[in-house]
Amino acid sequence: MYTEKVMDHFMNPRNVGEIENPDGVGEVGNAKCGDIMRIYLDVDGDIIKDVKFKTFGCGAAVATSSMVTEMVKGKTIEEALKITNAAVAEALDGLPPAKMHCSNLAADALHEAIKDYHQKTLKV
Amino acid sequence: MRRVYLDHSATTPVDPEVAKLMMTYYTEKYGNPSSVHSFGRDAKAALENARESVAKLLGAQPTEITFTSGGTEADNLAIIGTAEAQSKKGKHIITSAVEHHAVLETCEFLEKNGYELTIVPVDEEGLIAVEDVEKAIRPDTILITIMHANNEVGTIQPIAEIGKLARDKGIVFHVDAVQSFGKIPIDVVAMNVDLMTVSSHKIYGPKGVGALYIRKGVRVIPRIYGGGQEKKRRSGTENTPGIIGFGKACEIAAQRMEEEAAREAKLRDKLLEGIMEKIDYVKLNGPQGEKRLPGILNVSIQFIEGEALLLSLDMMGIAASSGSACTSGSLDPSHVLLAMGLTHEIAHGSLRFSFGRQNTEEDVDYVLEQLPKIVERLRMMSPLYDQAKHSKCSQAKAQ
Amino acid sequence: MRRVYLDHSATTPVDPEVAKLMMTYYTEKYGNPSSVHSFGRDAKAALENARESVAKLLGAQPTEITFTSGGTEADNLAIIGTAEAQSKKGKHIITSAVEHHAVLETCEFLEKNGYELTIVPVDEEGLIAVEDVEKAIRPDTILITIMHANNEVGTIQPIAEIGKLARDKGIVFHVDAVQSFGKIPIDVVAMNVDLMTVSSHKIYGPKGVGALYIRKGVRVIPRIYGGGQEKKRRSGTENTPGIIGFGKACEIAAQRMEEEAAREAKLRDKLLEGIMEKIDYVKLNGPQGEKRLPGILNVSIQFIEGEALLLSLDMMGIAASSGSACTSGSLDPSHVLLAMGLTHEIAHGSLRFSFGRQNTEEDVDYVLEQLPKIVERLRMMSPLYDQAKHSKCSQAKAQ
Ligand SMILES: Cc1ncc(COP(=O)(O)O)c(C=O)c1O
Ligand SMILES: Cc1ncc(COP(=O)(O)O)c(C=O)c1O
Ligand code: FES
Ligand code: FES
Repeated sequence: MYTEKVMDHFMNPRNVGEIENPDGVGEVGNAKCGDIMRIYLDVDGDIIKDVKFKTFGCGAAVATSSMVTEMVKGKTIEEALKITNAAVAEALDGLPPAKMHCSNLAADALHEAIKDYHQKTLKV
Repeated sequence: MRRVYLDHSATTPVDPEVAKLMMTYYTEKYGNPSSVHSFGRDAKAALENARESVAKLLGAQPTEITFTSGGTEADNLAIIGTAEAQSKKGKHIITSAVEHHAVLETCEFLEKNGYELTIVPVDEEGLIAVEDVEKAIRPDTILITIMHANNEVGTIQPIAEIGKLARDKGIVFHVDAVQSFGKIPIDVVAMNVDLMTVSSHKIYGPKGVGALYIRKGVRVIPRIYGGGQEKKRRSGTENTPGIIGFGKACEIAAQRMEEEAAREAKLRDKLLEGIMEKIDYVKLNGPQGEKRLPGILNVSIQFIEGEALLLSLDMMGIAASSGSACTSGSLDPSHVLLAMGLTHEIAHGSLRFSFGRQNTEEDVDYVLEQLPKIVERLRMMSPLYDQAKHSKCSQAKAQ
Repeated sequence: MRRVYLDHSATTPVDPEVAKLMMTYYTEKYGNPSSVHSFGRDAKAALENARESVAKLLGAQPTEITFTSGGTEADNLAIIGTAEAQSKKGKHIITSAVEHHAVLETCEFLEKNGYELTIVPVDEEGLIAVEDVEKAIRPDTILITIMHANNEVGTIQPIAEIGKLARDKGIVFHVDAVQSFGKIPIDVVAMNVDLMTVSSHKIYGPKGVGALYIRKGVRVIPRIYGGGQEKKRRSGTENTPGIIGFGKACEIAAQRMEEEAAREAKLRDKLLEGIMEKIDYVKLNGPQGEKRLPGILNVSIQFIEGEALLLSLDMMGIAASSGSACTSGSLDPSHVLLAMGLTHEIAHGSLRFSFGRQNTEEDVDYVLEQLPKIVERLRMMSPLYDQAKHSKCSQAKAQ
């Protein structure tokens, strides 16, 4: 059902946890299956220095969360914004058709976190 | 790695004795039971023998048994077949909120085709109230279809009472007994049942075989036309090896039922106690004690999602199942758990362990060793667990 | 006593390799393909593998294959499922006089429910004329259902031509290929087929398994509702061991088809020649040469009745079948033989020998040794034979 990469990211997820006083937090709930994902960003200049996640969801949701954090770490905000759902799924060597919406969860949470970061920085 | 199969409500392995018997009918006694020659006659005799074994375990007569390709087909035959036979009398059907999809989807198909449906609710243990069924009855009610035992939580329904009600009012009563058949005693006569669905692969028989008990005199319009097999009730070359295997599985189940039920109930209780002791935020789904099947345990492990649990258990060789939406490919978690009043989140974290003949105390010990570690790991990742812990702490502080 | 099974058109033994593979899935890899855990995934992978094997032997895509409980169910799904899907467009269905009961009875069921039926005739060899099908087409024709090869006489119909006709007119075309599948080449694309029925137990796979090819884009209303298996086209826990066995049987058939067809055709011709030589008043039913299946021989042995022949052959260990009314339990002899213009008497004395992989030249020799003795004995009892002999004598004298 799942690729080896999905199972690897599910069993050994990267960047699980929280960041104290994050520069940006994004939380999305998946209307479809009622799951929740939260992403924390630590931004330095324009670079995402650290990123953490917490997810309540299926194997694909955990794996996509883990993958998305790995993909954005060290990237600029601009680069991170370009990450699409499809790119996350692809990086995991694909997801079962019924699970494609889980990859939306991860990319959406990231984009929410960046939005939050922009709002916070604007206020400063 | 140890492999522990705890998903017997989904399907069971075929009993070795059953498999051996089937082999003979696949490769040696392979005749078509409709054939005149000895190959055909041998197959026919064994087929009728199997019919007797199935009938016996139901308290029925062999002529009242129609073989089908499984529980799902039997449910469809019972429900659509009755609806079509009785459509002149009325078009109202009563069922419950916790039926298997084979019943619910079939009822909904009829609803789309001009029939009316009343779905009676269940309480928080998954139990149907006889009064609710009574209240739902209308002059144009033609069928009541209620399951014997639920496949997700194991709740056993008051079938005999509902049956009495139906019989008194002259309404056809169908019971999906796929989960209870061969596990707890059944007597179609004492239970006032008109139609009863059973399936082979839940009782160590082969997949792709089931049967519908059709009480003598009850009319059901066939769904499959052709050579007129099964007294024209279900055409198609009989799956003789499968049916013969099913018959054998019934014989074995009859012998072992009582002892095995007690044994599985003990394993189940041990697992439940262990889980309650080792893991916090756990909820038992379904009733305790007599009103449930011996072999099914359903718990909700809060703040984590069922598929993630299943995958992690699977990595440790443990096979279980879940009512989470994420495992079903549908949008909602288990309709059974929702009908019992669980929230989406709690239903999501449900786990079903269903026991079978090969399970041992060691299996339970192994699960109790692995599961807490898995739960801990997944809860670490869960945004919900944090919140709960924090609110708990603050509650504690507030006291 | 020697046992010679010559009834492979009724059913075949399961190939030992197929049986062995199935055993693994009955007792070890017994998971439910819908389950998330490894038991389930193993079953699912093997199931999809089998789907590929079936598709390949049809020239189809795996996604176009829906597994059923057999040929009969597949025929029902194709015919009723199309009728219901197309009922807004029209209610006229075309079929032939020599279809299997699984098609004819299903069409007649629809006829009783408001559909109209045109049954095209066959010639004395059992062959349908494409022009007759063309003439039968009306603006409200929604389905043409014609078999590929006949199960009683082996006649192969001009499927590709009829398919072209149907495709040009936008009419759904269903083909019952239960007898030809795995025996002679099939290509659903080249044959312009929309729906095709196949069955496992005719090609050394297990009973209780079949499939319907549903061309991409063709809509068929399901007949069995439930868990949504088979892309919602056919619910019910999949008969995985059976389906996997079917897949294996397809692989083996693909390998052996060409050689086996030639071998069986030779045995068949040897038997026919021997019968013609040793027994008088015999009539071959069906065409000679290319237009028939390699493995089927149907002859009418005049002045005697089929069941009596079968029983006598059976006493000598030979298993065959007959189109006699006495064997079918119905009042009329084979509708196929009658449609080919045979009189009731001659149809009564029909015998079908159908060859299979285990048959040898020695089997044929044995039949040729036993059959003439049996025929002689039965004719001694027959009042009709006397008359015929006398009239022959008087004819001879008259000359
Ligand atoms: C309660 C219940 N009804 C019906 C079915 C369907 O039976 P089958 O799997 O034989 O199609 C099942 C099992 O899947 C079941 O648990
Ligand atoms: C031409 C034909 N169609 C349909 C069937 C029915 O298939 P099954 O026996 O798998 O139900 C048969 C065999 O009995 C057949 O020969
Ligand atoms: S989170 Fe529910 S399917 Fe992935
Ligand atoms: S003569 Fe007895 S059934 Fe035909």
